[in-house]
Amino acid sequence: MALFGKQKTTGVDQKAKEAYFTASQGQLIWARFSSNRSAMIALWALVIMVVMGLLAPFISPYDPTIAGRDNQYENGAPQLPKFWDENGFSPRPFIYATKRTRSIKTNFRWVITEDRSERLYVHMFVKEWPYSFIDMKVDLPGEALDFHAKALTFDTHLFGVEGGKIHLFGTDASGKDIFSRTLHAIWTSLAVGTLGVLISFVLALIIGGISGYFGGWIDSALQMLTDAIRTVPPIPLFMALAAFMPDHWSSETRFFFISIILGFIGWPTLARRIRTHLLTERSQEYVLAAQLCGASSGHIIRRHLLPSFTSYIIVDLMISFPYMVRSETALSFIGLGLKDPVNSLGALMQNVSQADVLLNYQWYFIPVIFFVALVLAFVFVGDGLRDSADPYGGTKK
Amino acid sequence: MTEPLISARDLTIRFHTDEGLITAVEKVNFDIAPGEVLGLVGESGSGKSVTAKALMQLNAGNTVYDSESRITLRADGADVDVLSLRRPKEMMVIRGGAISMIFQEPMASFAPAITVGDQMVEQLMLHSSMTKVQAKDHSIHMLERVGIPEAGRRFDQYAFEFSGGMRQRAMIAMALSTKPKLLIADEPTTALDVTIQAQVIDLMKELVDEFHMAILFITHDLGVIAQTADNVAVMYLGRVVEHGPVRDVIRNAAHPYTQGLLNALPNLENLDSPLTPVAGDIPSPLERPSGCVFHTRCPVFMEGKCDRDVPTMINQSGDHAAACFAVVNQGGA
Amino acid sequence: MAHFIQFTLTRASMALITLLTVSLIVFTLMEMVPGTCAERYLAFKNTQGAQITIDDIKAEERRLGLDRPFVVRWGSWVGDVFFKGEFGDSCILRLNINQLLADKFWISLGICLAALIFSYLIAVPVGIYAASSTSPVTNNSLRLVSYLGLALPNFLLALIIMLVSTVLFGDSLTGLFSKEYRDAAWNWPKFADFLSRAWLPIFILGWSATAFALQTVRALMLDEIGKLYVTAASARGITGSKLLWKYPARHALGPVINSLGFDLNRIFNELPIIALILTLTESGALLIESLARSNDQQLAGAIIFLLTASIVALNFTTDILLALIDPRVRRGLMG
Amino acid sequence: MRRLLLASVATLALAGPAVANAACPAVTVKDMAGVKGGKYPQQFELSEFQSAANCKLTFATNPAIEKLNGMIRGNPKLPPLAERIPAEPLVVAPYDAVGKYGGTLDALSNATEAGTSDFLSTRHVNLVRYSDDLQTIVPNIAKDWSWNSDYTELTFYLRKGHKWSDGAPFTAEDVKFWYDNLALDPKVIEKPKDYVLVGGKRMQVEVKDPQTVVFKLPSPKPGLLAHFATSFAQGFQPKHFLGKFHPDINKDADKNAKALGFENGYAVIKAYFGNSDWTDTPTPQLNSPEKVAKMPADTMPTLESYILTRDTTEGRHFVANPYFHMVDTQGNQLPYISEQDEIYANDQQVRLLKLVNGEADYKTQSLQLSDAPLLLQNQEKGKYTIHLKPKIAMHAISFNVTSEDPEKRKVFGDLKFRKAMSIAINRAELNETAYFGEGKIQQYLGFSPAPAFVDEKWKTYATEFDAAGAKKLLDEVGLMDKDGDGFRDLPSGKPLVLNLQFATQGIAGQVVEMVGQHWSNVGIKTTVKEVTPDEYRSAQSSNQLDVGLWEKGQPLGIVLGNNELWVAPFENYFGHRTGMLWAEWMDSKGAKGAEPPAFVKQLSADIDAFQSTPVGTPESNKIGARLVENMVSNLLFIGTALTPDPIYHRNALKNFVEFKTASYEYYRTYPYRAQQWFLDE
Repeated sequence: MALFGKQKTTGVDQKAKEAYFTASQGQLIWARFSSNRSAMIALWALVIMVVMGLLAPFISPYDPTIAGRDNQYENGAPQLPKFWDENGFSPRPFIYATKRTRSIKTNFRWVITEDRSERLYVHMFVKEWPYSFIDMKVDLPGEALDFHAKALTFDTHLFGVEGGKIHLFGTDASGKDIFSRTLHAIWTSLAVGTLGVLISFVLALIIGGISGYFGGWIDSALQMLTDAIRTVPPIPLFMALAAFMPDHWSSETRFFFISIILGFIGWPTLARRIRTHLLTERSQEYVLAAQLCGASSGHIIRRHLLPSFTSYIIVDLMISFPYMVRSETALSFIGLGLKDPVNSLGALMQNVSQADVLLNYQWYFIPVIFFVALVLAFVFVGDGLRDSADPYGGTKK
Repeated sequence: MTEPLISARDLTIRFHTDEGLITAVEKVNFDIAPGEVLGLVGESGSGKSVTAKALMQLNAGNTVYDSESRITLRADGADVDVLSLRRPKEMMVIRGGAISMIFQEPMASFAPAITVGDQMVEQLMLHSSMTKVQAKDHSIHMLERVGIPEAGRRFDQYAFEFSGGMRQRAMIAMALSTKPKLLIADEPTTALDVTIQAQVIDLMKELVDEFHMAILFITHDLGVIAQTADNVAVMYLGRVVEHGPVRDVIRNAAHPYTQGLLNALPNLENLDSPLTPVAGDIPSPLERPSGCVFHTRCPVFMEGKCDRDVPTMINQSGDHAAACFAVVNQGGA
Repeated sequence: MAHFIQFTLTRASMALITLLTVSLIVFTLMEMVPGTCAERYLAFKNTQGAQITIDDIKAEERRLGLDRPFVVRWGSWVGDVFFKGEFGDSCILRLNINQLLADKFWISLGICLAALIFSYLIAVPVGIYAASSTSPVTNNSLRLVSYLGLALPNFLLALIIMLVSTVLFGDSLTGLFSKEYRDAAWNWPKFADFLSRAWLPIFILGWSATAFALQTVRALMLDEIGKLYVTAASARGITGSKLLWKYPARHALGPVINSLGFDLNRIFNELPIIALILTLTESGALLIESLARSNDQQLAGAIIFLLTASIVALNFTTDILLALIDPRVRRGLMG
Repeated sequence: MRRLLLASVATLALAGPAVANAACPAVTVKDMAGVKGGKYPQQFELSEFQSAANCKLTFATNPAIEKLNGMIRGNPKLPPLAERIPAEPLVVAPYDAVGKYGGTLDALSNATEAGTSDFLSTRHVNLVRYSDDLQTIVPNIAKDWSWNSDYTELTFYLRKGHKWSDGAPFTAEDVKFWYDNLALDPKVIEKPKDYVLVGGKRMQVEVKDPQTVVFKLPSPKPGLLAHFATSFAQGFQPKHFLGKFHPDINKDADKNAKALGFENGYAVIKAYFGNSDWTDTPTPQLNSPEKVAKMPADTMPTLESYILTRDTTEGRHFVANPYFHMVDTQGNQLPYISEQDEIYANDQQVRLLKLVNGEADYKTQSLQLSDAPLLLQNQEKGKYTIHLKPKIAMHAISFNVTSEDPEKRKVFGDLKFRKAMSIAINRAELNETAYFGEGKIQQYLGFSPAPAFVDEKWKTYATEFDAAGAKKLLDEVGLMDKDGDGFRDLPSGKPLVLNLQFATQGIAGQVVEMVGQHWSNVGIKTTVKEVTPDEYRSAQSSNQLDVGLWEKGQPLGIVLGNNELWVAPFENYFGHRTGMLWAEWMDSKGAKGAEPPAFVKQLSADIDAFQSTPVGTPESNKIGARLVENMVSNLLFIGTALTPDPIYHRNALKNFVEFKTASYEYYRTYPYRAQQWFLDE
């Protein structure tokens, strides 16, 4: 349908029609998308961050948990490797060894001084803490679902320094490496978001679809439900559900659970929109036509109605993603979501919200930059997609 | 012959797209005299709608008209260079003033949440000095004129409360209410079922006589043309390959493409049946054939000629002309 | 017209039922929160010294009637709320909730509505412009700004603004009133004083809400502008802002209005966090307070219920409005 | 601005008295001006002072006192100063200088009844108090006291002409009223608190004459005096006021109550007095706003240095008590500072910012060592000073020795396990990272600071870091890694996961995180989870906690009057408890719960004995040593280190002496006499 609209009215050469017939909608969307600069930049940013998250354990030099703390460099500033200093040039980047002192005079803060005479050289592919790419542990109540898969265990890391530790983004109060934490956090937050979005999307499609297509009392009933759920603000909902989480749950399981909850909270908005849209669409001729041709309801919803606002769903999904991540951070902030020692962007941002950090340890903010980038990336990719999938995208260049 | 109401000269239209600059219409020429019905025929994708829209500058923002393209409208004795119009005010002439347009999907061309009457009145007040009341009366009159029962009540209804045929009638009523000199009908009947089609076509015929106005009738259906048009222009891949009085063109079509279309004419019992056009596929807009655009599908394709040179219009008889080298040969024989 | 009245009535009754369902959900939530009112109540009665055994808590539960079956307690709660408008006493503060909330809730609602209006004041024009404009630069920059509202977690924003002003002006911008007006009765100076501080939460909440609103408006506009009737309209000579506002804009409005109530909910959902940071003494802060810290079920329940009630009310209104501006929806709803 | 203005008014006013009192020297703690100290340090009885300084003290009052009295709703017009202060006022020596009147003390609390005690203590009074050496008990409301030989009779002598804040005379009847009609009336306080009982039995309160009241104890309890010196519970309440509504005092009580719109007299008493002895419970302004207008006063009369005039959910406001019983050595009636204003901010970060801005005059509660750097850093900018003073309580860890899970109960109950966990903790590292190296590593002793009778060896018992030793012990306990995941499992093979639930109010997250890590290092799997104090407490109350993580520790002075640290579950609802089922067993005389081991019974026997033995005697020391030995050697509570906490005061706040401790136990500022603080902008 959307596609048809395109040939009818865009300026695209009528002859292009054939191309459109031969090309899949996917290709078309991509063709448009790739020519939208802001969206492409966003997409690249996104890809890079996803990869960073994916390879987090490999890229991050140290264990992001307390186990990997650097007890000689707490609240330490970021260390940038350099190639030369007054003592000359070195092909291999290096940082300096540090000394530190603390007393009441320094307000109990470690005062860290670089020992410029002693260089620590950066090495690639060093052996450090072991990690597994697949380390899935689920222990829900009841033994049935419990399982623990562990595979692809390595202990090689992208880089490190000899005779010391390097902290590109500095360290926090317990000496945890913020760089490593950030990478892992990105992954956690991405995962939470994705899970949440998927769940809410499926729910929304089913419920919104049925409600909007059949209308009448089915609609009223379902509306009652969605409305009721939507009118309850998620925070208390979360609060209560969070209370269900048994103590012994591993942080992985807990996070899994939280993303599910996020999903369940997220669906109604989308569902209601779909429904409204269907209510208007279903009164259109072509639906009647299809019905007369004896097409099944499901078929009509799938083939005729949903496509009529694919772009709408796309943008909704893309919008809801950052909202998932965002609710996660918000909840973590008020202490209901994930928190230390779990590494989620939310948990990291919680640390930022301290007067002391704002005044003295600004590098705690680095994860925030990533968060902002992540959200913006998603929103712009989302808009880009909707423009591309949109019949009129063509005229907006 | 009388002075043409509107005439297109060397009309060439291209579009900026993600796939690059695409040529939609190339060196198209035609005239429409007042009261004349010109049929513009061609498969979907032949560029007929784009051509028509050009007359009202309705093509989207990424459209480029070649510098030598000219569209001249003779409204009230004065010549208007349509393509040079820029400011909305000036456009009024070609948009709803001297020219009106009706579209393929009557449903979609009414704003869903505004009553039909409201939209008619709005247009009238825009293009005439009528008061709201006059505009309303006139609109209702027009609705009656196109044969809509209880026009008074219908006036306050929404498009979705009309039946398919009634919508198209209403559309026509709205288009004609401003007494345009030229009515562009873009496949006005394809969306309708057989009986309605007939009625609508008859209605339009009547109106042409009554209002003495010209129609640019766009369709892929030579059958419909046969019933309605005085002259016809056959388009293929953005070029007019043959034009002339309907009779001549249909009786002895010169261009192989036209012939192909005629052979594919649907039987009159079922005007809805899909066209089974000339063998082969229309090439992608990206690889526009060199020479004669039709040569890739032409039964009488001549290696080394048709794919090199662009054939010019060659007069057959009277106003009947076709652009094909083969035609020359026949004529020669 | 009769149609319309009937439709209004159906919606009204639906709203009521929704409200009832909500009250059940809310009440259940309050039940799920760990610990019971009895424990908190005891905790405060024995502010120091005496030890509390599990038996004491049991006894207190009996006293508060917490041992009655769930449905019964819900029933009595709902009964009081619906018929008496009485929310009972707060577990922790041991104060009458109606009294405690008093104008606090209205302040919160006011702030949220203000934020909502703020967000659409920006989102609608910008969204429509963004949808119809052809200049990618203005388009992108406009969007970037409004999306920043979404990307900067608003609690962080609040904290930073607060800190900056603390460092630069020595005023932490916190609180709803300055000291002298804190306990004064409402009057113009107090209101002015209130505004001089309330702008911050309104701005922060509004900004982050804008992003969402903008995306909705923009998406809808693009969908509508695409429709044939717009081309048809311009073919009739309708141009410029008239074309934009009367045709696509008006039709895009439907879903926007439709979701107002829930935008409000989204905003309110973020209010508590802001309130917490800016120490706004309104119901949002109380909500977090009672949920995350003191687990004051009674109080939290009351606030959530009030909030949901106002959202249901808004939804009801928007539904009517929607039906008014979009006949198709009306027909769809009337069946 | 407002403060400045008032201050200047005050200086003008001071000119008067300064001349009039030229007779008496301005004795201060810093400079006694040749006057030798009296019976008790830093304060005199009037006669005592006048003879010591041989001068006649003439009295002066706050020039704004009429205005202030006007702010107290329902308070009658003020009689002349002579009729307001007792015939026998308490003469106190200011620390540095005779102050000047005026100003408002700005305070910062979390919320009503939350984080308020440090401010509450600045106006608190009781029969006696600890002097700032935290050793000597000195008179306050009571002029003096005396014990009988066997500590079964405690007599208090009150001040002639002492008046409540509404001008009504304060007499021995008010003490008896508090004990008989409030503390022991189940309709007011459901269950009598431990401190009003002696060995579980009630006392008798006898009124000898209006200025003499005797507590008759069923058995010796020397600690009773210490209780009155440290407890928030004031041993007197206004009978003339509350009595009107108490059915046992006034048969028209309920009638009076109904007239005010209450269902009965007790309801009115609840509205004014609350359900406990806690002294800043919501007043009628908050708890019955619709009725308050008709009630005789917004709050009940008090003997404290300030009286409440406004109570909202945003904050409270107080004005000086025109009838307060203290004067300085120049005869100026205390307190110097005219008003107090308290605002609530529940977010720690916000409070910190406000303090950095110098928006409060004094704060110590809920300031933690981890806040010290920020506070210290901004001292000059914020014009305030930070003192770091040792806390009494230390971060302590306990295991649920009566866990619902029998296997865990067995493991946790095993002393070897507890010892292993104690030596598995690297306290040095903890100190370096979490305590800025400011902590003093020590085992949990029960007494804090450690009295002389504590054997040195216990102070460091099982505190040295020894991972190997810990592993060895754990092996002996039978905790082995059965499933090869690198962590030890229960003997049955079930995995053992210690879920460390903590609330930042009780212990610092960083500490928990590190302890958890240390334990993982010896093969005990841990997960860390922050919860709200309420979640923590209800989990604890329902015996669901595996590991207790909260502060713990009390000074000798408190232990003498309060046994809770030594009797299962070893503290109250708000404290750090373990052995819930033992407690149940002992409460129910063995009917319910689980029977505790011998040493627990021994502890509770000893604490009763200890409390009934005069402190300092060899007998008492012997019992004390035994208490410590039993407590420490069984490691029911694992200590970490004694750490300091910050104390904040604005530099403009004068006569502010450095506290000895940063802790609640001696009731915050009570020993340091906040009445003689004054503001010098």
